[in-house]
Amino acid sequence: MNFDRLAVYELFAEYGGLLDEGKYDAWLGLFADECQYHVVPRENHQQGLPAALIYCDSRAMLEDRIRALGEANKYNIHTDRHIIGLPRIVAAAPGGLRVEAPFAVYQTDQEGEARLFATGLYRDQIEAAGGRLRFREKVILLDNFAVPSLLATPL
Amino acid sequence: MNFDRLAVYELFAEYGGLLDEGKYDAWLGLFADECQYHVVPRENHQQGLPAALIYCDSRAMLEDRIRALGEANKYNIHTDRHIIGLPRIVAAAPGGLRVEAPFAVYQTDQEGEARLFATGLYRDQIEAAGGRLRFREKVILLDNFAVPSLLATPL
Amino acid sequence: MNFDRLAVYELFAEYGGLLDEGKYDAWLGLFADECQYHVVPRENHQQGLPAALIYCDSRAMLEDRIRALGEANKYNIHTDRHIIGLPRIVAAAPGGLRVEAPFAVYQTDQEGEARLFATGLYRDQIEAAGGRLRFREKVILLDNFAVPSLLATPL
Amino acid sequence: MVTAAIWPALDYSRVPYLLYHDPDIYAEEQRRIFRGKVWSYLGLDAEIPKPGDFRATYVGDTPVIVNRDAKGEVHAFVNRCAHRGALVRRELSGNASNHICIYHQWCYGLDGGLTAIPFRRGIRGQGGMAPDFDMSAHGLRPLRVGAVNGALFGTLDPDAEPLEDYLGPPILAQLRRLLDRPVRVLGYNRQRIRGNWKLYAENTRDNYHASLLHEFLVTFGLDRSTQVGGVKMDHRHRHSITWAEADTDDDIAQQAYADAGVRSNFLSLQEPDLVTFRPERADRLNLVVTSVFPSSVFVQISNSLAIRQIRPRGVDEVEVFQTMIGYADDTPEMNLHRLRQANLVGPAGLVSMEDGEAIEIAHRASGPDRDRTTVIELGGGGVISDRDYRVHDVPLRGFWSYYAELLDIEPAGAVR
Amino acid sequence: MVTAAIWPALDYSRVPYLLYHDPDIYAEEQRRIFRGKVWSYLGLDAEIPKPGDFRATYVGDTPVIVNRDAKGEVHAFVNRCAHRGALVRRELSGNASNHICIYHQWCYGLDGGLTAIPFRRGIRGQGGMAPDFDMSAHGLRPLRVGAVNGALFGTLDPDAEPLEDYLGPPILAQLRRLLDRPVRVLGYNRQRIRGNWKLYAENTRDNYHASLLHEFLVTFGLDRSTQVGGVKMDHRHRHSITWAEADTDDDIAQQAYADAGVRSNFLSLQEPDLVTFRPERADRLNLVVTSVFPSSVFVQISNSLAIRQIRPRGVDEVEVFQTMIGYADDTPEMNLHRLRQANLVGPAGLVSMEDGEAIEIAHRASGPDRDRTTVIELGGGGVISDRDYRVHDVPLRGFWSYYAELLDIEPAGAVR
Amino acid sequence: MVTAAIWPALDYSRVPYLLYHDPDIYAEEQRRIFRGKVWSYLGLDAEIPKPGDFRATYVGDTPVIVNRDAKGEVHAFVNRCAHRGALVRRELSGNASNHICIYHQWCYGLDGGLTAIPFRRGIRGQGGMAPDFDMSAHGLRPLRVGAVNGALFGTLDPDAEPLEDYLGPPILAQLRRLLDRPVRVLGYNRQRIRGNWKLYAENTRDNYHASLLHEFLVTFGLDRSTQVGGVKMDHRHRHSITWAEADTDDDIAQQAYADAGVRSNFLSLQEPDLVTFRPERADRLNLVVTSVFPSSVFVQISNSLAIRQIRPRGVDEVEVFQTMIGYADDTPEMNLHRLRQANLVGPAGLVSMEDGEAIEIAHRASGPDRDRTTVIELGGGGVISDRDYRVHDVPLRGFWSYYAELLDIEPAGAVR
Ligand code: FES
Ligand code: FES
Ligand code: FES
Ligand SMILES: [Fe+3]
Ligand SMILES: [Fe+3]
Ligand SMILES: [Fe+3]
Repeated sequence: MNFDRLAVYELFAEYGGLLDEGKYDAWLGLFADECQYHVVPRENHQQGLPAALIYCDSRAMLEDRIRALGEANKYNIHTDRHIIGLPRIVAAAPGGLRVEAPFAVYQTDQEGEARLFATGLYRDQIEAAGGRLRFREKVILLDNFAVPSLLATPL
Repeated sequence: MNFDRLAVYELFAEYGGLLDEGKYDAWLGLFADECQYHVVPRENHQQGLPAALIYCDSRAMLEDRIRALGEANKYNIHTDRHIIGLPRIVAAAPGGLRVEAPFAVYQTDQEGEARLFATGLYRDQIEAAGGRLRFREKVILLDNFAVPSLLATPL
Repeated sequence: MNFDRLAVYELFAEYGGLLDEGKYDAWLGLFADECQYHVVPRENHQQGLPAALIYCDSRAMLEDRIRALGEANKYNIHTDRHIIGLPRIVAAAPGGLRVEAPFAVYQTDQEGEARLFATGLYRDQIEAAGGRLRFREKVILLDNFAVPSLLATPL
Repeated sequence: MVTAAIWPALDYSRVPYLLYHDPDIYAEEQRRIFRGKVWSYLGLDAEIPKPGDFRATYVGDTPVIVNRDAKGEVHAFVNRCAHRGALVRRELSGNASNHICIYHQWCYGLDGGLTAIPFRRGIRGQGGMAPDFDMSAHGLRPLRVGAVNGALFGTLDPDAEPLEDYLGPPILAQLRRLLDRPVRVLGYNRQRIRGNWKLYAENTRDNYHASLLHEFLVTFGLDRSTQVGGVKMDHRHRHSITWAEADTDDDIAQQAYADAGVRSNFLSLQEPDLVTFRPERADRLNLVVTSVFPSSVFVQISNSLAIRQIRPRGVDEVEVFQTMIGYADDTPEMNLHRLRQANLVGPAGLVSMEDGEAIEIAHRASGPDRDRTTVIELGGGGVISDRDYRVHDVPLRGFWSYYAELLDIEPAGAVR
Repeated sequence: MVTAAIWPALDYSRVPYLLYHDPDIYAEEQRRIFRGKVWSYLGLDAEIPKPGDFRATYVGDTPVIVNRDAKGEVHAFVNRCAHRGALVRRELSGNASNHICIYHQWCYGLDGGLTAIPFRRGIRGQGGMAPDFDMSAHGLRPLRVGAVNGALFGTLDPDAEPLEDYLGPPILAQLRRLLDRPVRVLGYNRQRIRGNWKLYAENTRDNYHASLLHEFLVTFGLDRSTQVGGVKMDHRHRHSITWAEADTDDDIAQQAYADAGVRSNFLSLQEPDLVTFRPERADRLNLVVTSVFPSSVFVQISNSLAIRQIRPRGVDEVEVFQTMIGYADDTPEMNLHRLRQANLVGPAGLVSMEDGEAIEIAHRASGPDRDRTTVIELGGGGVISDRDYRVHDVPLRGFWSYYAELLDIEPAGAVR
Repeated sequence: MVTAAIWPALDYSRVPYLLYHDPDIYAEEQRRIFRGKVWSYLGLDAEIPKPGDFRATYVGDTPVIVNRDAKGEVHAFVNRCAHRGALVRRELSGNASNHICIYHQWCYGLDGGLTAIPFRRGIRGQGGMAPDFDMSAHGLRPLRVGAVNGALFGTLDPDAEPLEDYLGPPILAQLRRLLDRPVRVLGYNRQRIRGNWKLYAENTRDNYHASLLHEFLVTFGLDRSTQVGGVKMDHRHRHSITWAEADTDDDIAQQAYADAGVRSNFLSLQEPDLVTFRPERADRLNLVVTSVFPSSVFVQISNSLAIRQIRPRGVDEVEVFQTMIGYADDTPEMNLHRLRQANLVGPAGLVSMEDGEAIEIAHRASGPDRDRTTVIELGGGGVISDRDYRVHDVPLRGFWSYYAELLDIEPAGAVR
């Protein structure tokens, strides 16, 4: 287990680090070829409602969104900073893990003012293939679903 | 030591995860049969004053409080989110560890607005028994002792 | 690698813990004899400008600052709390590591009110010597470079 | 206090920035508009199907409860205890047979009436309320409730005109079109924008900004100003319907955008489903935004259906609360299609995230000098009327004309 | 500005929500009440036992220092430098022989007098203060200080009536009872509630809410409205004492609560010490809450003893600062007992946490329409008087009657 | 509104705390001072060397763009779209051939003129702006720009006196001295202080506080009030130059501080470079702080060179925006020396961090009673004039005298 756990830690450290550097293509590399990425307001999760803020049920949709972000969308110019708590391995299945990790994301505007932007829980499926770990599914439970300003760059 | 440290990390990950899910009974399972749980305002700690915000010098009192929370008390409806920093093993005695970990807790209200609720330091005694780690004593040094709104769910 | 990574984790845990306790001399002990410590506003970093908020290109300057803090400077009375995310080992060279870790620092005033004080990224050079790890260079990229109130105690 | 003298132009083509930034004006708006004779969207029948079902909502910044009583009738009332003003119902939604305030446990029925006061007669015959205390005079402040095809509206003014008159034929027709079969709620999303609520109300009426601000629309060929479309209003011009028809401009689109110097390099998506319009009706409408004064918006963008409440949160912040809906009889495929197209709207919406930014930068930059004004004359100034083209912002003047009327600051000789 | 016309009822049984939300009224309160002729609790002799001991506190929102001089005398003064207004003493507590402002190091004695100005005569005979500068006219603004059994009070009004007259016999008697032997400070706790300070002042006077809001009291059999108890006030009804006696209602308690439809299924604790009352005096009083106008509260709940300062922090927030005390001669067992029963009070208190929530939801829901009012008539309206039963809120009207007097907004023909 | 009656002393030696805390006064200051006839520092030529280079800055709290056009000319204008008030340029700096607002893509030239409106003529001849819409009347609000040796200033008042007259000979001389050769920008730092902007403006003019508040200066022998130094002002006394010469007091320093009872135990640093002054000119000046009314400050402390903008952020907060500079021809050694001495200034500055604290505690403690005043009479009261000694705060009275003039609240018989 030790190796696994440290590899999981490293995976989350990379996940946050790459996002905060804006290296979205490298970040996409942390996802499996077949993957899902959803940002779900806790409000909907609690009421059993399916709608999400971001709903990507294929890698294609996730890549489309990243592309749109670069090619078409305009949003507040900012810096993200992810603080991810210790991941918790909820279940270990052959070839995969169910892992949860709490997170807080801060955004700093162009004039250097920071604010808490998001808190929540990553609920992930991680697959081990070719000696490395990648996200097969990432469901982001967003605690503060009254989104401050807008949600552009990935959580 | 490696195993120990990773087991300690896992213990804290579970501690925060269970609280944030509101699984208080499972959370009680992380404490030893003989345990203490205290939330101490830094103000009192610094002045050497004994009064605490929550003072449970037995497992019975801790269980009483959890029960009261469910049966009798009313408080702001909210979601907790614990972000716990890397635990630091301060001392290792046979059958036990002294561990410290910094934490930040965010609360999100029903309408999805988050705020920083608490920051502080866990100062814990952890005992290893039957191959697993449990808290024998948890002293929570509360930095922001001017408690926002009220303190109901455990830190 | 495992040992390294856990030792790195422990180093950062100590780094934050010692600062939050105000044990600045012990904290200095985490730096190599030849070391650098810089706090750089992200604004300057992005524009390729050299000026820093704190610029210590020698251990002597770092010690001078810590001494001045105790002997000469006056600043807001407060408590620091560092929450440091999982460190990410960016490169491993013989006898040294390049490590990055995101951080958030909260400050609590004397009346127990907390606020987010700083977020950013540690970009460090760590050397392994005599069986222990120490910082040879620590560059602190400050996201919220519009510094709240003032910056006295080290980040 | 603000007066009619504030308007530099009689046709509401100039709006002084003061109106977006003055706290006293905000208080007046809450009193004269939101707590006045307007009708506000409260929720859907489908959200409270069973007796005892309730949901918390807002009218302006006033907290309101909507619920269904035992007889199946819908009631709405202000969520403030008649005793000492506490929020009576703290949960956002649920099912209950009455509403009990936690402070002293005064109990209210599903019609908002006060039904019980603990120890009303005291103990041992001592204390409690005076015998002549009139329970019936201390219920929760009621709203009048009306509905259009299951969309619930409420007003705090007992003398407000009937809902159907308030909405008028064109709006009614559009709501009935959108809600022509039983709906299913897919979920909610919320966005807190640091700007005055009226900047958002204008945005939803602003036909001009869509394809210019939301580049995604043009970049990925979802919607263009060159499509056949326009705006329809009620006779008071307080409400507005922005509409457009699919695939009606392939001839001229690219040229027009090129002329305007606006980038329109139609990229394509790996997953085209995101922008594929699946007609659900005889008409070709693929974009319909129905704005009901002051703060309700009904939206169809392709197959993404939503209802928005504009919730003012003080003069400097607004929450956009959006309910995503589909139809009860949607096939699993259509349901998935809607969940995917939900990516288009909301705080993370590929064709809506820009609004949050636009409103925040407008609020910020307009704050400092408040005697300066906006310019609203796309489609020309003068008399306010429907248009069958898309490059205009006429409905904004309609909004302001009715706003001025309710705040009693209409300039003499106003052109409407 | 607010006027006497604001009161809809002459007996203060209706309070307009405006009074909890208007910033100008807040400023008036600070000026006419807190910086006026009232006496405010400042701290305990036991907190500054030695010469040079000081503590920072507040009177309303004005920062104040209390200290003991070399002669052992206690002084209090506003913590604002006479030079350019900086906080002179930044630490919350400590021991010092004088107070030096960091900005320009002006130095003040323990009596608040200005004792030294650096470079007062300049350097090389150039600069510094004018020779005729009157040091004695530039001390720290002093408070008059009074004490009751070691509880220190202060007022900023030199013409305020004497402390003992201000408190009156019943309050004096209770303070002397609570402080009948040397106290030991066990610690402090603080709670920041997002509500107006007066909502908290009312809460401490509200006999009616206790067993209804704080279910723990009833659930675990600690306190019930059915016990023998009541309220006592000073002759101006500005202060109030809520009292109750232990074990005086076993006969009727359950029945009464059942009738009132209030749950009272007495659960039991694994650690009964938390709710076990250990009598410390001849009387059977197990609950005494003494509220001194405007913002001081002395509390005995079972064996948990505390003193609270209500600290306004603007119109929308209040801090409750609580000092937990025991007696110098407490046995180790009693000391442990008090530390355990401290679980009952404060921000995490099992019988107090609800107050924070009740006040916040009252502040939130009452904000929007401010012309509406509360209802205060448990125990009936009309003349304000002591009661020997518990189901009433009479002392709230006492609070408002004196509040109106100090703000000079008493209605003609007010019933008090 | 505030009137001349507010001044208790005719020589501005007493300032009522109200002026630091009243939001209406803040609004007046923005209108009458910052958007009035003063000149504000905008930036440096060296920051926008190439055509198309732009930077975002502020005049008071009004967002402003400074850029260089194709002809190399510098223009400045308010960063607020003439259409509906959005921030036109969102980036802080960059290079562009025009400025396009994201909301509806209105396009402005580098001179601030409106150059293009998308779909101005509509589509298919429908919609767009009325034909008679005057583009030239809807540019970005321009500032007049002036410069002193590459330091750019701007004013929003077309009738403001010329920059050189505004500054006056002594200030001009100092700016020309500081900027006597091409500068290189080393970087920026920002500090958000929870205090009114005028507390900072006073601080930079306060000769008295330096060696008393900033103990580092004395402890490590960097600067002392005993050095030869003083203050010079323009003829209106609105600006001020605080100056001191190095190593001119070794004789008396220690004694004087000992007499004043101020600690001056000269410690030494392991890295003396931090406090080593390397003369760069014939003069011996090692400290020059030039404060230009209302909010620009040019600073030389040893070899650390900086320019500060005081940016008000509402009545209760100020940002100090500081540009660290060196000279284009600095040797690598001198460059390193400046980077090291940058440790002295800014939010973490060893001789400046205290200012943030001093201002915050002054703002906090002065808030509660606003009818009380500061005392400004170091160096005596009466007529305002230059001084050739350091223990005084005369320039503060100069600041207030011009402040009163611009706010039109000068007392009759004011002494200036
Ligand atoms: S406030 Fe609702 S019952 Fe008293
Ligand atoms: S402000 Fe206190 S000494 Fe100047
Ligand atoms: S607001 Fe700038 S283009 Fe419309
Ligand atoms: Fe839009
Ligand atoms: Fe209570
Ligand atoms: Fe200074």
